[in-house]
Amino acid sequence: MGEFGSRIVQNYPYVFALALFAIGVYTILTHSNLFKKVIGINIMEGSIYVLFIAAGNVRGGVAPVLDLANSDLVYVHPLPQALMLTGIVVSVSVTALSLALIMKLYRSYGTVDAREIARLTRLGNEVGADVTSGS
Amino acid sequence: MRDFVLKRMVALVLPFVTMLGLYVIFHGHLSPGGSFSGGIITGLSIIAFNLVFGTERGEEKISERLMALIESFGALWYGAMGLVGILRGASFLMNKGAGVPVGQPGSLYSGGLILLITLGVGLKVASTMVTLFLELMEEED
Amino acid sequence: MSLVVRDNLPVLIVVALLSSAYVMPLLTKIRRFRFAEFFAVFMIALALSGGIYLGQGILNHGSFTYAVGGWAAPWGIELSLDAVSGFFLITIGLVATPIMLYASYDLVAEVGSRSRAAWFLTLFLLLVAALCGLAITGDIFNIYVMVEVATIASCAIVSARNDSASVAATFKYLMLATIGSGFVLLGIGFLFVLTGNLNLNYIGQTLRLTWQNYPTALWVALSFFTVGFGVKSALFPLHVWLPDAHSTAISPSSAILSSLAIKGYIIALLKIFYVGVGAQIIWELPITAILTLLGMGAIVAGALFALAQDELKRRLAFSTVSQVGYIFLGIGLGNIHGLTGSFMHILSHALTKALLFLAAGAMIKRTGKTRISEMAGIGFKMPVTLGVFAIGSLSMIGIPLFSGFVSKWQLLLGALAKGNYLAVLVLVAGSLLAAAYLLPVLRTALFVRPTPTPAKDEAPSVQLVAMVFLAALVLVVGVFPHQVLQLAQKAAATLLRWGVL
Amino acid sequence: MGGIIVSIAFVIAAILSTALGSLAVALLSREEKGLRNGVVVGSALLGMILVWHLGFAIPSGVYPEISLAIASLSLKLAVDPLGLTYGLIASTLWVFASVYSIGYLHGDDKQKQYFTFFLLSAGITLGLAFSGNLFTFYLFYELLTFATYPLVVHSGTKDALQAGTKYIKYSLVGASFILAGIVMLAFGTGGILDFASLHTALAGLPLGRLVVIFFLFLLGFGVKAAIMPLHGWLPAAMVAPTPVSALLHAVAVVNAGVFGILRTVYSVFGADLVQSMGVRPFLLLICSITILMGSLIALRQDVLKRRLAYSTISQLAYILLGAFLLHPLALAGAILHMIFHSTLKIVLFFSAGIVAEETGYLKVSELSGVGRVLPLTMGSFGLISLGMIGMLPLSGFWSKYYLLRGSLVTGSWPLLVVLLVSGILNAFYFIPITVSAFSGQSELLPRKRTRLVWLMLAPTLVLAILGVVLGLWPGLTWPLVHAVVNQFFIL
Repeated sequence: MGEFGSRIVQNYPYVFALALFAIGVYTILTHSNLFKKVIGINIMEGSIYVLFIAAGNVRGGVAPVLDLANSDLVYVHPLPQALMLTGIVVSVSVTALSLALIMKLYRSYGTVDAREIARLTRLGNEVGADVTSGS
Repeated sequence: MRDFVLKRMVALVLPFVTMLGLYVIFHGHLSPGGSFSGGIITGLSIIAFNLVFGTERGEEKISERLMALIESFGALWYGAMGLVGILRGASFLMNKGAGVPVGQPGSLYSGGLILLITLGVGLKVASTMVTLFLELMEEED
Repeated sequence: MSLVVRDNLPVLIVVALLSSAYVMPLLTKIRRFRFAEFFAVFMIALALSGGIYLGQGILNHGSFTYAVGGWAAPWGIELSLDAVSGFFLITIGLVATPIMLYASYDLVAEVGSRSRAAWFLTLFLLLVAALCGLAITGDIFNIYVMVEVATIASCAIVSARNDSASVAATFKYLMLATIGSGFVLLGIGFLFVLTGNLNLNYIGQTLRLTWQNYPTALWVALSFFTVGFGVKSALFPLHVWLPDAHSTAISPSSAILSSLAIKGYIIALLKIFYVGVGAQIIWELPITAILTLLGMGAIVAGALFALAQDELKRRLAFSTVSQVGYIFLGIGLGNIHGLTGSFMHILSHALTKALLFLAAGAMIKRTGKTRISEMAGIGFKMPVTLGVFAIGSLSMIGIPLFSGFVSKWQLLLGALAKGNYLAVLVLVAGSLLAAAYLLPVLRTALFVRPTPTPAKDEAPSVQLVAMVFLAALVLVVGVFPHQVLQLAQKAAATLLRWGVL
Repeated sequence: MGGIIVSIAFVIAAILSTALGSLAVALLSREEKGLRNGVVVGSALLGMILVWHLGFAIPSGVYPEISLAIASLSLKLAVDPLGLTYGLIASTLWVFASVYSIGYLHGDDKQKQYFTFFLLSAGITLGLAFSGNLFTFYLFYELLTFATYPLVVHSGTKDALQAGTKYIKYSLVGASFILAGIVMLAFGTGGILDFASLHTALAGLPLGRLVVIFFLFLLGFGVKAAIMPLHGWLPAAMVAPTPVSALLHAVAVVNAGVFGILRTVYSVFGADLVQSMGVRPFLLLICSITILMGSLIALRQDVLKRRLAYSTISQLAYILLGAFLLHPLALAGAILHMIFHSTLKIVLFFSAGIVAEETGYLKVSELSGVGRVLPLTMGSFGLISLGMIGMLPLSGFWSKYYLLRGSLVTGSWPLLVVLLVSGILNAFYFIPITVSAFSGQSELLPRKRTRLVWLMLAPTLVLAILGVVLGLWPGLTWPLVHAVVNQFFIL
């Protein structure tokens, strides 16, 4: 247990990232408010940024911008940062797309509650079935 | 929006914000930031204009059609820059190896095609942000 | 010049597709829309014939790599053109072109407006480009980017018509797919932390030497990939988004999503598992057993769900859940026959399901009826459409001479080689269940005759050409599978590193 | 007969003539009836001539074959005596059935669909007959199900669709057993599925697995051969038009199942191996049960076609009994019974169809006096049913004679009882029909000749005469039977 505990402490950014990830997924899956789901997505994506950035970190390192004057600087690993920039772009696109979808949903259903929308969709299906079988 | 202070403030600040955005884009290969951050800042300046002065006046300044044009252009520009390498007999997106002059490290013109690529991407990001914003605004009508 | 094109073909295919995707909004503004449709079909056909040519080349001359930007492997993004890429490129080429052709007919009326139609074309091209990218890339982060492009494009393509049901389905899809992406990215993060590499081959080399130091971390990473790609490729029980999304989308969207999009994620999974981690390590971990179990569960559960549906497109959507189970079963079996079977099923299911969705779309469009119980006598109205639907059904069931049999046979051999008799049983039961959920459609449409007999009213000829082309391919692959099977075997051998180690 | 050219091209031509005929019918417009009828009879006739040509070459002992690679499996067509027997029966009776169908379906508005699949089934049946390996066999066996389904549900009524569904269910489940068996076999032999080389390839496999494979095949083919617990689809399928019942459910489809079992026992495993597996008593028991139960249930059927269906179930089990006795004499009996039963049963169905069409009567209890109105029809029915029972100068006698001898030689004397009891039961359910048809009182109106009745009557009579001729000169079939027995037993 002691060894396990010390490993947890050593790797606290990763533990933190995974906890955050779990919170994000939990938010997406359990909240029926569509906006909260989108927030959940951003929390989840954020946790992954933490993971990557922590992985690329070097204690005492500086931002990876080449400084020709000072050659003995220690830089942090630039690759994870570049990757996470892409990750941010992706997450922005996903957020934008989901917001656009939420607006459309709100216009057609008048609510941003996932359960309510599911109920209305089911209702629509049943009404649709009645109409078609009647015709 | 009839808020006088807001309008004046934005009118005052916006040129500088746009300028900052372009600066960040152009110095992407030299300092933190780059096409994405710069593009976002540039795009946000246009969005702020639209927010404060209304989409009609925004449309007058930069039409949505122009935005779409810039958006497509940005993406195609990137592709075209990539093809430079191929056309010079090297591989896709090849830069120095394809014989593109790279300039002095540390100066504005360094890194060969990277500046041009960054410019394209910056334009693309800015216009995409604006287009997204306009799309979302339209849905409300 | 031709030499330049040939040397850079892998990247040119993707660039051509991406560029035409972005040209699309411009084209629709300055020309007649017909021109944009034609251009999209042309570009897809051109790029994908390039892909097929590439696949042929790999079959004949072996694999090669392509360093983007001239940066060699561990630093730059490397495109790895092996038999796996070749196989999937050929699959995309054979399937996406007819779907695009089908979609090009009367697209504006189908999705509602010109601007939506332009969006549809853009997204379609983006999706195909991303799938091609997935096929050729050898870099794990590049895989993530392509997966994301494909995910966002396929989400948006679901709501192409912008009706409330499809938007609701899209949202559900987007949420779950994003969770999937999160898991995938987390898995990539783990692999990156473990190996310090993003190139699949280098990850593989590093892991082979060091994986015993941290088996748990590797195991967790693989679970993340399984869950992430499992959500995206609708592996039972993570399939909940698929039936809504695939049944509410317009038919060409359903066709490309069901036939190709989910296969792209499976290819990514295969690459990460077998190229990135390696067969030897995979076999040591319980992951293959789990995939086998999930695959078998998917085959049976998907088919049972499909049986319960009366709506034709929903039934086909659940059928996809079941058929994806075959592919995962093959991956789980993990031997040469199983993997060959998985590859063959990727191709065969792509052809077949595209065909079925397109034919179902044509039926629904012509008659306005979405439920199987209402479809009495459609066969008299649209004999050709129902004919190709019958070909698709027989292939899905796995009757010899149709493409579905080739993959089923390989999977059966794989199951026997593994001594897994339960899998044999499930495979056989799966085709019976497929018969149970597909044949009633044919029975109602072809043999129940309404009075008066409906007049002939066939689907438009462009769409018929697309469907007949796919049906012919199903038959060609079924009757002369030699070449394709050889490529599939090559792809499987590549994954198992036969001849490399 | 040295001058006869024997080539696999004849087989391909026979299959193609019917398959292309089917395509031609599908492409012809609905209205061109004359041309369509010509194509139907013409292509069936061409197929028959081509197969007969091969049949005459049997004494030469030359058996051509051809292979085509497919799916890492080879598609192989080959001629051998057993396949020829089935091919000859099917192709010959197909011609008669096609003539009968034209008369029977006169005025039906779905003739085009019917004849398309009718000819397609003929091609597939010939493919089945000349399959050179298990995979090809399975392929045609599976296709046969799908090609005959539209014929079963021809009328499109609810009953027909239900019967069709039942047929498909039984057949597909059966076929999946076969597929499982084939895969296990292929896996064990490293992909060898040729009938010619399977014996040797099987030698090294553990006996337990062989028994499993054998039973998988038995279950699979047993469905179409209507072995007793698997027979449920056959009586239900009697809702089909009579020529379909006659041809498919007395000849082509059910014989396909029997043929499959003959192939399993003799071509795949070989008599010695089956003997050493020790499953023979069980197989004989099942066949005996099927024979007796079939006859008993037939007794209780009032609907004529259903009675004939149960009779078919019982008679098919005779053939299987002959096959499972694993003795040359019994095999000769089985082959003879396959030939005779097909010829006789199709006449019975044809007659029942004419009665049903001309008078509207479907039940045995309604038939009294019908013989006076339809003397030729009921006359051939009566005569042929005597043959079915096994009366001496008629054909059925000879096959049963060989079956009896076979069972006595192998010491399975209880089978003697089974065969005799079944013969008596046959008499009980066949003779009263004829008797009441000719003796009973008739309240029939003069029949209306709306249909082309002569097109139905002519094939019936010709086949009835053929049945009698075969009974009087059973030696006509001897070259064929001899060749089959020689193929599997070294005498």
